[in-house]
Amino acid sequence: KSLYPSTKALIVLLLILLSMMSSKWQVQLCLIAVTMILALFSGTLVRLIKLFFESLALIVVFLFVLQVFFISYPDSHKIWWVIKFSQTGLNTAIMLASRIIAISLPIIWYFLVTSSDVIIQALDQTKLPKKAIFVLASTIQVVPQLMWQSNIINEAQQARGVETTGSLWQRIKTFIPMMGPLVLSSVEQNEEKVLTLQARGFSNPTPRTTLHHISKKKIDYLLDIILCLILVVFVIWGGKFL
Amino acid sequence: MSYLSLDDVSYSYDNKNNAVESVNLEFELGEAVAIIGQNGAGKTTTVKMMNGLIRPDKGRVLLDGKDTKGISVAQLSHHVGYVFQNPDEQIFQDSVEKEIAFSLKKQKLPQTEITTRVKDAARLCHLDNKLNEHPYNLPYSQRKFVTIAAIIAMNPEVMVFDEPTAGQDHNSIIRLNKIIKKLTSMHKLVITITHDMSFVVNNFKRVIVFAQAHKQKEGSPAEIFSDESLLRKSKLEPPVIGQLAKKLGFSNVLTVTDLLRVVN
Amino acid sequence: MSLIELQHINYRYPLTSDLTIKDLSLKVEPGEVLGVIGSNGSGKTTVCNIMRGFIPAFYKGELEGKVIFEDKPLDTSNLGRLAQKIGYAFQNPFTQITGVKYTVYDEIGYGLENLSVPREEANEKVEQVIKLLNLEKIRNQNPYDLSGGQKQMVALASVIVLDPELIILDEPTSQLDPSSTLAVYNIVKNLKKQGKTIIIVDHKVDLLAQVCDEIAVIQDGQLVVKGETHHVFSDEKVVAAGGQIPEVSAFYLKKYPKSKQVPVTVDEAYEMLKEAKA
Amino acid sequence: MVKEDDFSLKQLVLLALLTAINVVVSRIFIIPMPLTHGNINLCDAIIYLVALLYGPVAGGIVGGLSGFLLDLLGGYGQFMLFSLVVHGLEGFFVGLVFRYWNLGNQIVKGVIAGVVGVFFMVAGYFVTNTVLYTFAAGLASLFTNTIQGVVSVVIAIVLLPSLQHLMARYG
Repeated sequence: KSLYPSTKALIVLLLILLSMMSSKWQVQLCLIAVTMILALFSGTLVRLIKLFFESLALIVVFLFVLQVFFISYPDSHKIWWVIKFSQTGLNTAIMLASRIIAISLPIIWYFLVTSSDVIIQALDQTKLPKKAIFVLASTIQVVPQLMWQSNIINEAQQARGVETTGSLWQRIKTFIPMMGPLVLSSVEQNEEKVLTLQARGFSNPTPRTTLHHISKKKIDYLLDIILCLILVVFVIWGGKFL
Repeated sequence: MSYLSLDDVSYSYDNKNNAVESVNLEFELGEAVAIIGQNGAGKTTTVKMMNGLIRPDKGRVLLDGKDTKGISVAQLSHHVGYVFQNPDEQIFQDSVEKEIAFSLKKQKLPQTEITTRVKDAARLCHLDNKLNEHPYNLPYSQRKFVTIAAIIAMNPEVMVFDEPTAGQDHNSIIRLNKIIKKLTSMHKLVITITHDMSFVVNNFKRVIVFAQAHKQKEGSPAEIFSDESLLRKSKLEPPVIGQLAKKLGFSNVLTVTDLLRVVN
Repeated sequence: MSLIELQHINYRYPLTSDLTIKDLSLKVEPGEVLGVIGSNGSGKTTVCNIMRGFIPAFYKGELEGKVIFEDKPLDTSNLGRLAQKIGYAFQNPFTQITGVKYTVYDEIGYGLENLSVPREEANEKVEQVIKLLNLEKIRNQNPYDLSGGQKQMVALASVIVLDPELIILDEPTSQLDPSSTLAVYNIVKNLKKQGKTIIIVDHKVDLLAQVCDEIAVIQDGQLVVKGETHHVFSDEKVVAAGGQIPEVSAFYLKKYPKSKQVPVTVDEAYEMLKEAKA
Repeated sequence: MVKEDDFSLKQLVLLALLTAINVVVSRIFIIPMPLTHGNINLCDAIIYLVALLYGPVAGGIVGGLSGFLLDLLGGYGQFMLFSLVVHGLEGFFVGLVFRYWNLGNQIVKGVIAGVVGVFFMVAGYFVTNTVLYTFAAGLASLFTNTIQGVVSVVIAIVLLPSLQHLMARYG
């Protein structure tokens, strides 16, 4: 958990690449297991599984059922009406489901163990242009802010007689009264936001300093090298194992 | 039976700490009532129950003798108007006139009716020469009057203003004062949340004090601002003239005119 | 010698026909606390923007006249660099959160980072300001999760930490409740003790009068009157210009019309009334 | 890429804001679509609008970033990086065609730019789905994404004039 963000990102990247290169479900299972172990060590296993079920499980099940029972393969035999079963389908489905899980779990894990402020902090220390970092950081922060604001707008418009629940058409009609104030007031406040940044010296030409510094430890560098090596090894000889 | 009553209402946002606890309130048409208290005392939560934006966890809100439970906010809005603190959270039309007329058009009122209502509301809020302006071309304080006019045009029996004095200059506060007088003379019920104590003593005969999720006391400004322990508990200060009068040895004197009278 | 001086300023916003500021001249001495009052739309904010260089560097339009800061014409070529010299806080607490930092502590330090202050020194300064403004309790919170009053305090802290010569506060309390308002004014008093030059625009004259050495009244883009606080509020021109005067001053004037000097606080009023009787 | 001074601070803050608005709007307003067994969101419509109004670079940045963040927040982590590229290219090319290809009146230009955008989006997700899942999944996505794209272009073209009006006011 205390690893440097980019090192963790490298782990995730490696897991994903391996998963994409491989066409064996056993490999995918191994990768899933590795992620689980990582999560276990960082104390996030329970939340990882919970998040997985909240977001992805449904899609995985849907795809699985679709592959096994609905899509036609040469070896399909009919069970009932459009429902059919096929071994090829089952194999594909296992492959597909395990791959989706193997790819998405590391990503969920990454964002569980790395808070966005640390990512921004790490980006801040790189030589990336500060404007790019600004856009990213401020977008991430503004989203919840706008969500909250849209709730208030929702209330304000209900208070003047706009029905915000009900049929589809009813809800489409609320689009303009909802989005109008959100966009207008944001744009209106934009100027003051710019001036605030100027008042904090944003466009000062001398190079920025940073308040904190998170540094890469030896283990980070070591892991970086090992991970790169593993990657190279698999890219060159991987075909045989995967 | 009073027109609007809150019958032992409680509400909590997080199921732990009540934002409003066991509040009883009765209001009559033709009244102007001020609600004061620090931020977080439960003022806004209470008034939001009046138009259904918040439904009490416990207790009932009765409007004209009927329980408002199950009536949508949009329907209630014809009877209880609510002006939010920040005008930018509701303005979206490209002219003041359209903005004020928006709710009326939704009600499908005849065009002539809409035109007169918009004109009357705009005149009351001193916006009659601004009807064709883009709302965002007006300063913040005037945008606030646009939202007030929009609610007045809907002609509800009850009107709730959430901090209408914030960011307003001297003349705008005098204008607000006139609007409130006019509305009460039209037999409306006006409920105002405010932090401006001299605004309170100059315009309201009935004041309700909130602190720590409870209604602490209600009464005339004199009753409220002479209650030392209440003021301490709810972290309120009497208006400066009240402070001066007390120093000079006069109690229950809160406005410049009153102080002049007793001093002379 | 003045710290900042406006000389015969005329200004017109883009796409408008009328001048927003008309032949306005104004001097602020070092260490002075100046209150600016006037009705909404009178041009108070525009004057502040001109002093900070936002006009003409950010808002275009036609600007005539001179802005002299520290005996030199104000250099508006880089608004960021100017942040070390002139601090500025706005009315709306919501727009003053930069949105790039995740804690109050980092938010306050953002300006220092931009101005290339070395790490140790920057951290020290942030600590000092947090202590000064009593923000210990919220230092690790996300600035967006704060109340309006707290946000405004953080905005003030972010300005104060840069230690500018001149601090401009444009209606800093208009969206705040009474206790947050008092907190802001206590900070101003503190800064005044440290000898900072401060310009405050506000409608709350009762509080403004307590901290300001001088008051300027602006109407329709013109300076109506500027002078020592106790004198200004005895001037009929103030009320005529739509300016509000402190309630105790209003009372005193009604009781003793034609006074040349009026009380602005309850204590002063009490003393002066006693004297007048005796 | 973008030179430092190509973007004023004002435009920069605006870009961040537009991206955030896109994410919020796309998450709040989801139009259920019976034909596709799924939803249509407004993400692409807003990307088109930004690209039409502010040009290719803005379109690319807002597109890529909002695609990325939407997948992240929606729990589609596996799509995240693909969306960054696909929506980024989509926004970039819509802006490019609209701004630099002289095709006559605004609506015609808008439609053609939109079609180019839809092409990039549909093709992009075809590749994405094929790589991530199977060729069949890729094929299946063609249909739903085309509907999503076409609806988005229509919405964008309809809203364009009033937003241009708005933009003229704020610059």
